[in-house]
Amino acid sequence: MSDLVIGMAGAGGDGIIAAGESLTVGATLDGYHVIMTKSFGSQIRGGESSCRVRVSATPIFNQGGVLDVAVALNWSDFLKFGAELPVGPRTIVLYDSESHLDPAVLPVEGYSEDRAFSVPITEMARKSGGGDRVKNMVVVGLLTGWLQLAEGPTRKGIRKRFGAKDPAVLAAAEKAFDDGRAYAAANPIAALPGLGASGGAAGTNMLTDGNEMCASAALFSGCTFFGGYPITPSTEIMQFLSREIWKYGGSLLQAEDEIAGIGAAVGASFAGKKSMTATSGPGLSLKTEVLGLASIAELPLVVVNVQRGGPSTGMPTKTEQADLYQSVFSSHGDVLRPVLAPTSVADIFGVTVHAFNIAEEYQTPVILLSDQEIAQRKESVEPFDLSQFPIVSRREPTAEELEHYQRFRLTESSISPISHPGMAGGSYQGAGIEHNEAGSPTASGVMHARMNEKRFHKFAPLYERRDLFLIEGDPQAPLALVSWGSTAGVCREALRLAEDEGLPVKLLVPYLLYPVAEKVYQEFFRGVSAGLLVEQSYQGQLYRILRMVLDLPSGFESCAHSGAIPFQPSEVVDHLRGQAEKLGLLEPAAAAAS
Amino acid sequence: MSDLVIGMAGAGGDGIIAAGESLTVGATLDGYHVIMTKSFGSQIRGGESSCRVRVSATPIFNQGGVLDVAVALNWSDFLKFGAELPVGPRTIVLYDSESHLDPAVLPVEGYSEDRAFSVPITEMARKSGGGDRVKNMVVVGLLTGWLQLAEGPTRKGIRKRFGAKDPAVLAAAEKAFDDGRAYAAANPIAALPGLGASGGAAGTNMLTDGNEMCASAALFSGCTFFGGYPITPSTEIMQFLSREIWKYGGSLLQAEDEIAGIGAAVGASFAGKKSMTATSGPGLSLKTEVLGLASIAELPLVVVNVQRGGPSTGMPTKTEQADLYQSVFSSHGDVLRPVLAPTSVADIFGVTVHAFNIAEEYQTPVILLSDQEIAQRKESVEPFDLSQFPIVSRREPTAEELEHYQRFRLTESSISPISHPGMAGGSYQGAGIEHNEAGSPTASGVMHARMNEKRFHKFAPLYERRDLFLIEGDPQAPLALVSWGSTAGVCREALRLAEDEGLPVKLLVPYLLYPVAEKVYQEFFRGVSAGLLVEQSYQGQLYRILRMVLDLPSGFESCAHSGAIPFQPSEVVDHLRGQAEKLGLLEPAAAAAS
Amino acid sequence: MTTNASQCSSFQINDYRSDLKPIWCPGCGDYGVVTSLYRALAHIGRPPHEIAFVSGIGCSSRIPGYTTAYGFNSVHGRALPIAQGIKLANPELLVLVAGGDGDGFSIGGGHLPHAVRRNMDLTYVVMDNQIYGLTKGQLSPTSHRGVHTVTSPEGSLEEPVNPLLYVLAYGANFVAQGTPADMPGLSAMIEEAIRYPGFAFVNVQSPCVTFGPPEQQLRAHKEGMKSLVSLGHDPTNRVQAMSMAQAYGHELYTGVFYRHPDPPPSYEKLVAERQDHMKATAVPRERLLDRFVQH
Amino acid sequence: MTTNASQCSSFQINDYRSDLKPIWCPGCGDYGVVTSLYRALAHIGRPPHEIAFVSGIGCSSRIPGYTTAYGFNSVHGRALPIAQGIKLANPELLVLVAGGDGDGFSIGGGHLPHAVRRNMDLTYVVMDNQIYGLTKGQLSPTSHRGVHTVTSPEGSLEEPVNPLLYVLAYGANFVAQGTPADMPGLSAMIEEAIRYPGFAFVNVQSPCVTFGPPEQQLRAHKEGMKSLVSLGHDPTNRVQAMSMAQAYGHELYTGVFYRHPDPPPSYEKLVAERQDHMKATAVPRERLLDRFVQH
Ligand SMILES: Cc1ncc(C[n+]2csc(CCOP(=O)(O)OP(=O)(O)O)c2C)c(N)n1
Ligand SMILES: Cc1ncc(C[n+]2csc(CCOP(=O)(O)OP(=O)(O)O)c2C)c(N)n1
Ligand code: SF4
Ligand code: SF4
Ligand SMILES: [Mg+2]
Ligand SMILES: [Mg+2]
Repeated sequence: MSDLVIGMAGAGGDGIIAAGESLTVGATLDGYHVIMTKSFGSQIRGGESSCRVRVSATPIFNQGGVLDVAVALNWSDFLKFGAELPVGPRTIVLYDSESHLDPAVLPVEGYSEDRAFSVPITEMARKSGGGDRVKNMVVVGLLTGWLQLAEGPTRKGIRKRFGAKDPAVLAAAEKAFDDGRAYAAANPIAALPGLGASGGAAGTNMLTDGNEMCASAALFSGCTFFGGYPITPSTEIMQFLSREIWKYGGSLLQAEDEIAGIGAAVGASFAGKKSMTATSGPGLSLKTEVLGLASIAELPLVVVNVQRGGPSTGMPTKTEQADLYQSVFSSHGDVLRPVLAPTSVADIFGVTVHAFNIAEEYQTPVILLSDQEIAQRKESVEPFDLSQFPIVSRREPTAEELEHYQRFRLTESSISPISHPGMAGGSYQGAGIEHNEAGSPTASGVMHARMNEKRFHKFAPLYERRDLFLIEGDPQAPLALVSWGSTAGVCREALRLAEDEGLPVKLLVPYLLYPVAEKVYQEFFRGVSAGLLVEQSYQGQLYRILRMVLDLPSGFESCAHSGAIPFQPSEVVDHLRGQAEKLGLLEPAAAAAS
Repeated sequence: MSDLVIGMAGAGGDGIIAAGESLTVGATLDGYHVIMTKSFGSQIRGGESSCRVRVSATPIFNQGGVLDVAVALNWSDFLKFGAELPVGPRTIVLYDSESHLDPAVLPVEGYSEDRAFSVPITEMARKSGGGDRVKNMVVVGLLTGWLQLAEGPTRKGIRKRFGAKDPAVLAAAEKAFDDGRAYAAANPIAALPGLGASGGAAGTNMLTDGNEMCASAALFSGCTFFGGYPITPSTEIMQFLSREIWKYGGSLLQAEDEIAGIGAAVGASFAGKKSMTATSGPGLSLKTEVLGLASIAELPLVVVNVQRGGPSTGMPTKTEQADLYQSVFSSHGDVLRPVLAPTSVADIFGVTVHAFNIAEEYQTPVILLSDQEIAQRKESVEPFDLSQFPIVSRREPTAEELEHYQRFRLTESSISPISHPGMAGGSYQGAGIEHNEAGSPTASGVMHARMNEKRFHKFAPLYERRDLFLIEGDPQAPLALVSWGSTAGVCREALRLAEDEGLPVKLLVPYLLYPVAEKVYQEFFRGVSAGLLVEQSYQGQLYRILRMVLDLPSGFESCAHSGAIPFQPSEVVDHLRGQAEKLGLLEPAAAAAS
Repeated sequence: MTTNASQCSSFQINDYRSDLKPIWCPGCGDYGVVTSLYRALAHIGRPPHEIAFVSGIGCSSRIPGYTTAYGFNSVHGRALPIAQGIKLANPELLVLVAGGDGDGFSIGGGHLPHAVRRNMDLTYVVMDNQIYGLTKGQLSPTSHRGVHTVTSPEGSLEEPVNPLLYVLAYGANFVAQGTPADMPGLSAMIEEAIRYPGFAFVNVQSPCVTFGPPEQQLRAHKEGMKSLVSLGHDPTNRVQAMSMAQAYGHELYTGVFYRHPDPPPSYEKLVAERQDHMKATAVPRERLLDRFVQH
Repeated sequence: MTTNASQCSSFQINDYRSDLKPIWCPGCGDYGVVTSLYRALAHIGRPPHEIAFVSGIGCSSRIPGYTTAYGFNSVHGRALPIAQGIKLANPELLVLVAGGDGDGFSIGGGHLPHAVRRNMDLTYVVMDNQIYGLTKGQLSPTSHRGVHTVTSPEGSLEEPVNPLLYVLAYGANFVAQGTPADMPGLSAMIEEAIRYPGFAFVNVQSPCVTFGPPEQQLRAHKEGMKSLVSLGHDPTNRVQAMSMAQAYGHELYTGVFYRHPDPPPSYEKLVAERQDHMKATAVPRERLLDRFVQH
């Protein structure tokens, strides 16, 4: 076994998150690919908590599905997480002997009795001298033991975590860890054969989440202003920048609301700086009017929207992909506003840099549509070369152009050189009012038509940006998958599974969601007769948007459901197999594979 | 000639609007069909102004195109209105002799010298004793004279207008009017043969604009709360209600901003009252978040959006149809929010009543998408029977249902009986947070999926509402027109023109824009091979929305352009003719027509 | 359907307490606020279904759900506009509004002056903990200058909002401050605010035990609070009230800062007069369009 | 690129006047405001391109277009947040903000306390005409109680906003009021406000001749205005200033209500210190991700 999903749950104070993090850090240090997600009950603090840690020797792109190993510190808390910690007949179920339950009568559905083990977790913790507080370290010891993870890195992880505290605390934690390992060694579980070597270089991978990666990319892109207002699950972007941006000569304003946040960001852009705001659905709704202002005033701006469950306040801590309509179509009047989406902690860096570059190049607000899953999961990321990302800055007027400067001059590219306060000769009136080339208000329908045309036409080169798409699989395959955001990670794995079973599939992942680069899709769909657009929204929003401008292959269907519960690769493959059967694709494909 | 468009322009103080209004009132009193639109320069007051008055013996649905009669009190002001006062070779051009210009050298393009007449307007005004202030009444006299409109009704209109003022002013106005008529009688213009009898009953028609009609319909529907914030071109709705709503036990709040306006309206609806807000694009953008709240809290609400030119502040006094995307798709998360659009001052009454009924029936915000043209033009409307409009109120829980009341009970129709504060047994928690049937917060993905389903499924009956569509023309026609809002009026006339020249065309006008009632369109498009969706937005927004769910006939195209400059029926017919030619439809169709 | 407020109520505290378990952290000041509110309501004795209780978003804004009133846990910052709509739609209702310092003074701060100057008979209770609780500890508009939070790791650079002074400047006719460190005082104050005809504002220093500043915890309140009565403050003097309010953030004064001794008529009363006076001129519904006929 | 303010300027009024013809009605008070502003700027002598001038929407908000500064006629109510973004992005700029009473105290009223308490070096000029001019005569937040407008045909039921008192309560360090009825006074006041380091607020009673109330016209101003100096007002006393400000709407007091004699450092100064102090700890761009590596 080289790919395992571990899920654990416990009460507030059980430190289940700390256990997951220690394991995650250890596995990362050891060169494994790791993805960790957390989930909490509704209590603000002290309620039940859980985490999922997926560890693999090969690259992974999503949090995985049914648990391989389930750890229940107590059953009532474990069960509260329902579909987030799914147990199946092959799941190894480990639970604290304190529950005094027989493996035959566990209160969870669908498990196998012969794979359920009562483990004296609390007892060991108490014996170790650290008391109930170190139950979590016992768990870490047990797991590293049974999974045959190297001891060193995890211990290092524990020391990192507890080193700063009271030495007695650290000692107790290490003791509990050792006792857990010893127990695992003494009580091997045949069904749990260990993870096998990571194959990765130890001590070189990064470990972080999407929000911090995004904020880092903003700094890398030269962003020197952030204006925003806290909102889950985007706040860590602001929090990261509030520690860092000053160092780069930048500044940050925690504004009184989202409107002021984007207002200040627009102001900073008007003043010539690269500028950003970040929010989630409710905040994006509030920013709508000023977004429209940035479009007509042609000001560069990056707006990060970390999607959560909607509508309205919805489900702040759950992921969903249902803000695409809002991102593309909100704000009144005719507006084209590019929308980009990352698919993982690894690629959000590059996508964020693209967002800044596009904003600057086309003098436009750009929406970076992240989601809670990407934003808040911890993911191990292999180091990459930052110099692969060129940095683009807005085109300023030359001295010559400043001579008879017109801010909104109608040029061939429809992009007009942009000045900023402080630049002699470049004074102009920015406005939300329709204007002529000089920026003066107009009520002329003819000028309005011309300016609308300019504001759309300037994006023409964006439709040719093939680098904003990821294509995988056999280019000739008649089955197609399209997916975006965190769900794209599910489809990347589904593609591998499908290929393994001989299904002729290929995959398109757009980082550029809007405008729809028709040619890229047309080429991709050439020869495709069926397939799926997989996304986490009730309406299947990207599917509908593609239909607006593309004639999709007749068998290409929307595969969409509401958020919070992630898609599983196997689910996608099942659908594909069904389509392949209907089309009579199955035999020859299977033959080809054999 | 039984259908004439008159356009006039003058400086501030010339009273050109008063002239247009006197003519409009007179023609309406006399039983003609009349549409009057106004346009102003950028000065807040005292700048140039213009109006267009279309008078016809047969029903009309739009403001018309190239002027039949142009009146220029001075040329510099006339020319400022450019495309809004288009002059062609058949236009009778009347201008004040004060300009001392020879008819051969008028500063306007495309007119015919033999149809241009210098008229001593100022001279007559001064002679009449009223001075320059009554130039406008001279114009009214001239026009009623040349058009052979009955004298009585227009005089009545003048008396209505000036009766309340100083008697000397009225006397001067009447004298100027008489002098104008006398001049016309003495100097007949052969090319201007008079309008012919109205055919309509005199003294029975209404004359009003879309905003007042809409506000009246709100009162008729039982609306007792309005919360809003002034914005052009919607403010007259609030102004009308601020005079009237109290009489019906209702109340109105001019809020501090649009968010508070819709917030108060949502509160009133929560309290059990029929409630409304009205705005234009920038305001709609601000209301986005609370709109989403109303959707998830399932509260009835009518939101009028009177479209103007966008994006952002755009062109506040010009019409456009580019807020459709915003109306349909704004607010984050998965939301279905019905959108209705009137096409005229006449039908906005019924469409507003439908909006209230749908809001109440489905416990949902509804957007009534009016536009500046409909909202602010004066239109004569034949009286109609108000009893044809049934009034629907929200379904409240019965005594039995109150026993174990659950606000969001999952019923077969997905509509749950709704209580309100004051109702014993009906207490619940309204919220923007995702909730269970009782209204308590949930973070369960399963419950979220179920509630999303409920919030979409409840609209099922709406897809069957054929009464929310207007279909005209030959049901078997292979050419199709679809149009909405004020542009639909253009297409209704285009249909008649096309039929007259033997083109096989039919027309579909949706009052219900969203959700897309697929079956209605599918039936309509049966046998259609080409056609046009005509709308005033750069992107052709309804066309794209239809594509999301419908496979349109391959030759059915978007015919769209930016706002401010209205479509002309002839333009639409030209396009249709082109399509018919391509399809080889022209000969047989012409044959059939002969 | 309406029961008038009476001194001798037939309702008990439990009639106002819902079954929902609060999501609040153990020890959160908001428990004290909701308990004080139950008591105040039990004294007043309006049946729960005649109460509409509106809030925004935040830990504190969960409070309506813990009562048996009709609750509306709306969106962040919009409780006051929604409450005004409810009150105008049905003036018979007892309308309560509550939320946090962020909800009320930051994102919702633009609605406050207008709610105050309209003077509808609403009671607005803010649970002011000088922090954003629900989103886990960001700077709030009432956080002290210099404070270190997750969004001000280098220290805040701004002067805090002074809610008491602001609301007094807006012309509020009832302004008080309490703390759960003095539960009898707090519930009496909330009761008085509810009974006060017109807009009444109660700022509660409600500690956030998880993210709040140390000087802002119950123990510190117990030690430091000073009742305005004990200081000889005259609550009929708005200028003196403003001067006492200047101490916000430095001293914890509890009690009534200002109470207009002669409450002016509320907005909804004026509206009712207008409706009464105009109703005779209403055209019947079926003749609503007659006014447009030209004759 | 920056020229420091100096007593002896090499710029003339016409250097600040643009070619655009104002859309204002003949006689509108805003003409006086823009003229006073030209004068103030000419005295101060910053080159026009070093000035950023932000406004919202309204008749008054057209003002940046009539100057040669970089102007931003943004959206209704959002001038202050935009201006703050500009100032933080480039503290060298002279940043002016202007708009109407509706723009600033109604839809934009939620931004005002926060702009004040942050205390950036901005000058905010409101053209307060007690009416919505651009939209043709609706009730404004500063309209008198009882006033009849197109949206209050039966008379307004609300107490007006008191901008002077509010801004003083928010802690503004420079607060003044002027009128175009006293042009020299107005331009001196605007000049002083611009020179004042930190947030400065000037409320101008700028008559709307077309829709404004009769008591709010130049003639009435000329007759009724009283200078604060003549009344012996001490502009270093905030409490006295608040008490004088109570007369807003009844008396037209002109001049400086409050001027903090010892201006505290502006926000952008504190930011600059922080940047200076932290820049040494910046990781080079190409090593930004090193922090995430586990070793
Ligand atoms: C429009 C919007 N912006 C931001 C948020 C995120 N948010 C939720 S509660 C909150 C602030 C909470 O602070 P406060 O109002 O003081 O309440 P507390 O939790 O401290 O009681 C924020 C920023 C949101 N839900 N909606
Ligand atoms: C979001 C938004 N709401 C409303 C409007 C309409 N509007 C434009 S200006 C204005 C008020 C004007 O009053 P004020 O700010 O006092 O400026 P004045 O015209 O009196 O100078 C309004 C309501 C708008 N443009 N945008
Ligand atoms: S985080 Fe703070 S405010 Fe929120 S429940 Fe916990 S203690 Fe109370
Ligand atoms: S309407 Fe009033 S504020 Fe606007 S320009 Fe005219 S006088 Fe000035
Ligand atoms: Mg708080
Ligand atoms: Mg004004």
